[in-house]
Amino acid sequence: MTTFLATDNWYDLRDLANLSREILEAADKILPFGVVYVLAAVIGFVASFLIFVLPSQLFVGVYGERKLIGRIQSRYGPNRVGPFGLLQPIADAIKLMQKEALTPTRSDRLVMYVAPIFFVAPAVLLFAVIPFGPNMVFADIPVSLMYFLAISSLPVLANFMAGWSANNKYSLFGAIRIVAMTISYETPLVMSLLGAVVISSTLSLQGMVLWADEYKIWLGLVQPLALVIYFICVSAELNRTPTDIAEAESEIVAGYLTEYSGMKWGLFYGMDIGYALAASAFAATVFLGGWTLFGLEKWVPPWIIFIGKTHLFYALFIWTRGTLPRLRSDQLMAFAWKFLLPLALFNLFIVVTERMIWSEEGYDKAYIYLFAIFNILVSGLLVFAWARFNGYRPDDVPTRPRLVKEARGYVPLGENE
Amino acid sequence: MDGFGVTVAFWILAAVTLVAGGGVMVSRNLLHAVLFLILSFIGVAGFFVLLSAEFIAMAQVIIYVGAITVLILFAVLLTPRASRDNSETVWALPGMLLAVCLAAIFLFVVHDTQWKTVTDAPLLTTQDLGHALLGTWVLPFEIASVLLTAALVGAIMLTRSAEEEAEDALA
Amino acid sequence: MSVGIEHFLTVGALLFCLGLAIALSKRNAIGVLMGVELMLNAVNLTLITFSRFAVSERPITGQAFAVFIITVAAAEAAVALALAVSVYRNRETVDVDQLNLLRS
Amino acid sequence: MTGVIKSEPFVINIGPQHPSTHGVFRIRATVDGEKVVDAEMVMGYLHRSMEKLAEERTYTQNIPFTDRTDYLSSMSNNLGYCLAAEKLAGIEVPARGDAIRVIMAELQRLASHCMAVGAFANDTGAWQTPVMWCFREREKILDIFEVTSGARLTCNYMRIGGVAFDLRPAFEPMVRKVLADLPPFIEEMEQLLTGNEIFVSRTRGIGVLSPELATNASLSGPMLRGSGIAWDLRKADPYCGYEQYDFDIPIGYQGDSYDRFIVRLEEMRQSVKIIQQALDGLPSGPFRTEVPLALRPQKGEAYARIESPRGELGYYLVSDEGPAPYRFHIRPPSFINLSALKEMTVGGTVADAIVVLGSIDIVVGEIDR
Repeated sequence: MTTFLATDNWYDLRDLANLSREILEAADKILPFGVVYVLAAVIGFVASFLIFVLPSQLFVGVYGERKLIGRIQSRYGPNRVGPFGLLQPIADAIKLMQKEALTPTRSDRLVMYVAPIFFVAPAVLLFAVIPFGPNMVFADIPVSLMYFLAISSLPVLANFMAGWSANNKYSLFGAIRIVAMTISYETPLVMSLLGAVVISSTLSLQGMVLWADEYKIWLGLVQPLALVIYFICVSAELNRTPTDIAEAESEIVAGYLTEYSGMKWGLFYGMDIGYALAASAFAATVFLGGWTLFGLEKWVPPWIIFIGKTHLFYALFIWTRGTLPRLRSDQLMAFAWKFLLPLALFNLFIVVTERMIWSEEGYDKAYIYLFAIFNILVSGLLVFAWARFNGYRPDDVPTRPRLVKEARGYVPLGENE
Repeated sequence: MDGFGVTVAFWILAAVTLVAGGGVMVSRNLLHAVLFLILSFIGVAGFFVLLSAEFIAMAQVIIYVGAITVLILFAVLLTPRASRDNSETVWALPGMLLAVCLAAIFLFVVHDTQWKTVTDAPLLTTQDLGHALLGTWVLPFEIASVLLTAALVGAIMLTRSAEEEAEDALA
Repeated sequence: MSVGIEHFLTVGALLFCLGLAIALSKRNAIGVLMGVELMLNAVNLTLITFSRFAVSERPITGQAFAVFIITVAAAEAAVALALAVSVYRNRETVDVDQLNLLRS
Repeated sequence: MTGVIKSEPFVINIGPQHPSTHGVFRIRATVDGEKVVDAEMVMGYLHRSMEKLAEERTYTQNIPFTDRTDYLSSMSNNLGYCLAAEKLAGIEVPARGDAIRVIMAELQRLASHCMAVGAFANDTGAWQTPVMWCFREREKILDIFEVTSGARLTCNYMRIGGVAFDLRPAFEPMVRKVLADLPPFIEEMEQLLTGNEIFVSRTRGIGVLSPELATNASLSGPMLRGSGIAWDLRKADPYCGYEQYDFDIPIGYQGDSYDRFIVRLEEMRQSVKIIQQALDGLPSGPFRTEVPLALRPQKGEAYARIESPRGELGYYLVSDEGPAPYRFHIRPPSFINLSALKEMTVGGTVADAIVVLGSIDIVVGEIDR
């Protein structure tokens, strides 16, 4: 699999998996049977958390998000704790731990305590299938894409438990909204990913990265529409603005998190970022070529390329959060069913047709570039046409009010001003 | 299937699945029952992984945990608070007796039969499953898709209110 | 220690009977549905077990059958829940004992 | 999911502690699913009995109270009260005083509309960005107030007979800078919000207020103009010499939240125009008529009204020849505008109710006095 890798030495920084392999092989000789699996799991999780998840959560998810949104909002963002405010996330965490974890009197205590745990566990599991580098994938199972989808459908239940158990009307609102939204957005999400699966003919994330490496093109370019739909759907499932109706601050206070405080809330907050990072990592793997960068991965450690891409995709979430207003819940549902799902189906038809043509032509590499150009053009056209078909008429909306010189009472529409 | 890991995994999964199934039976609150049901589904998915059917396991989690239980939760929320208890009818005792008898029969059959089994897991990939579904079983596959569509339409028709139908009749 | 086909089948059988007991005894229509779902799961587990252990030319058939069962279960759940909601709308109850309109 | 089942409606309390009620205001909304079927306003959490307190203080001492009614437009409130007192005592204001008052009132309108537009965008869910941009611009105006009156929010700048101090030398360049900065900023806000499909779909057709209802509920300000009624006290009943400035009344199309929003943005443009004209033609001379501190107007009553950023702001004073007003009454525009809330929210969703409330642009200090 890794023919181009320069060395297999444990000190090769380009592939940190060598190191863990050396450790495990050495451990296998002395330790009793079975323990080495546990050790491998521990090493995998600890390494992926220490290298990627925790630093990313703290310094991209918390600090970076606040700083970037601060700049978008023409203010400084955190700049008090530590150099450039870099220690702000740690100060936040300390503050959260000191806070009292309140539980409302008539709440369902057990469910309320279990919900954060049930929320955190899938986030940890998600990173098991993300390929950080050529060998650096903890569980290289053949259906890792489906694994990712399956695990990422679990946190909604935790959200529901949190919202329902708190015995608060706002929480219940949030719970109902998130359940409805997840049902709606799972469908176009899977449909859009199906396009990527069809063109790369694999369900394995590592296989998709290798496909991108082989054809020297990102799947996001071949499947631009799928990338956009994935981004929208995933931001809906992650409750990121503009689709954060489940914890819409200005409407239902904090949605399902209204009654949570202290570290119980902190777990939800931290793992929200964890899920967003996992979704970004998934998008970077499927659509942006994972740890490859057109040959650069021979010189730069691939995991650095991968983390860079992930954070770049994560910045998109921050950007939309700082720019867009929130949709109403019924509009959001209508958007999923009337807009995203048909577009995803169109996209699927196109990509299946392309796949047929491609197989007729003996899988010629040049065709992929042709498909990419065609798909980019057609996607733009399709989005615009479908929007028009659904009644999108931006020119009909007046941007300026009518102007009247005299105070003369009611001026009917169309009357000369 | 030998090996320490597999054995431990089996007993843990069996405990989780059956205890959660029992939880569905005994919990008074319907929503707690749903949460136990989720746990049971996850346990069954674990069994599928253990039986080297990854695709089915993932499909199980996506469809059962991600979709069906969410639907059930929705149905529970749509019915009022008063009808959220999970109590038994007068048929509880006969039903349980029947279940116990059936369990006895099943267990007898399972343990009394000399199963002809393979020792190693057959090499089944997701690709094989795809070929089977779209090759050998293509007709049932299509019928299943028609069934899904019919269910979709039927579910929508069932839950429409009289006002909505009146609105559509006018339009 | 080893686990064989009997272990899996036992779990499947017990789960099925548990589901049956739930489906037969619950008052709430949604509770009944949950029992049915458990039974279907048990059947799936049994199918996959046979697909893994049984001596067969095409062991994949078990998995294919499981896919169909999952599909049917999804359709069944959607329709059953729609029925429950619809029944509740018309009768203001989801208690299966009180749905006795056909009783003379 | 409404209409699917016979769900029992339940009551949610939006407020008094809620991120979107702009203070301590409460809506008891009866909701059926997400749909609001009834809305009841509960107010009085910020009641400070200003009208009664004012009867114990002299006319000049009452000016700081007016700062604290509508704390987002203290200059306008000062102006309304001073106009009423002047009308009661028959005091003429010198031309320079009038021009300064116009500039201040219009600057206050800009600051207040900045806040209104930003908070409205926040209510639609634009996470803090528009409101922060608006704060940036409002900050410059508050700096001008600080230079002129010494205070940023509760200016207490107007006096009976004129204004408290003359303008500082730094005043004019600062105002010119604000006037140069604002039009591009308004353009920017338009690009961010009016050109945004999500924002338009959230606000257009939401909280529609028919012209009849708007008139019958005696609404005023951008609420009334959003419904297509050309009514502006600066044109209809000019005070402070507004008749000499050239400006237009912006009116909306169908009276929804979106129309109220674009009317506010256009009013900011018109305000810039008025300030420009007033600043160019700023007369010299005295800025205040000398008035005795313990003013004792002759027996009688007076009602003066101005176009505050939120609508018709009226002050009603009755004198019994004492040093304090016998009766002091405020007609707060927010309070009257709020009376149409129920008609606008019932039938919409909870999210719509928040948007409608944001589009009314309430200030609780003014509602409860």
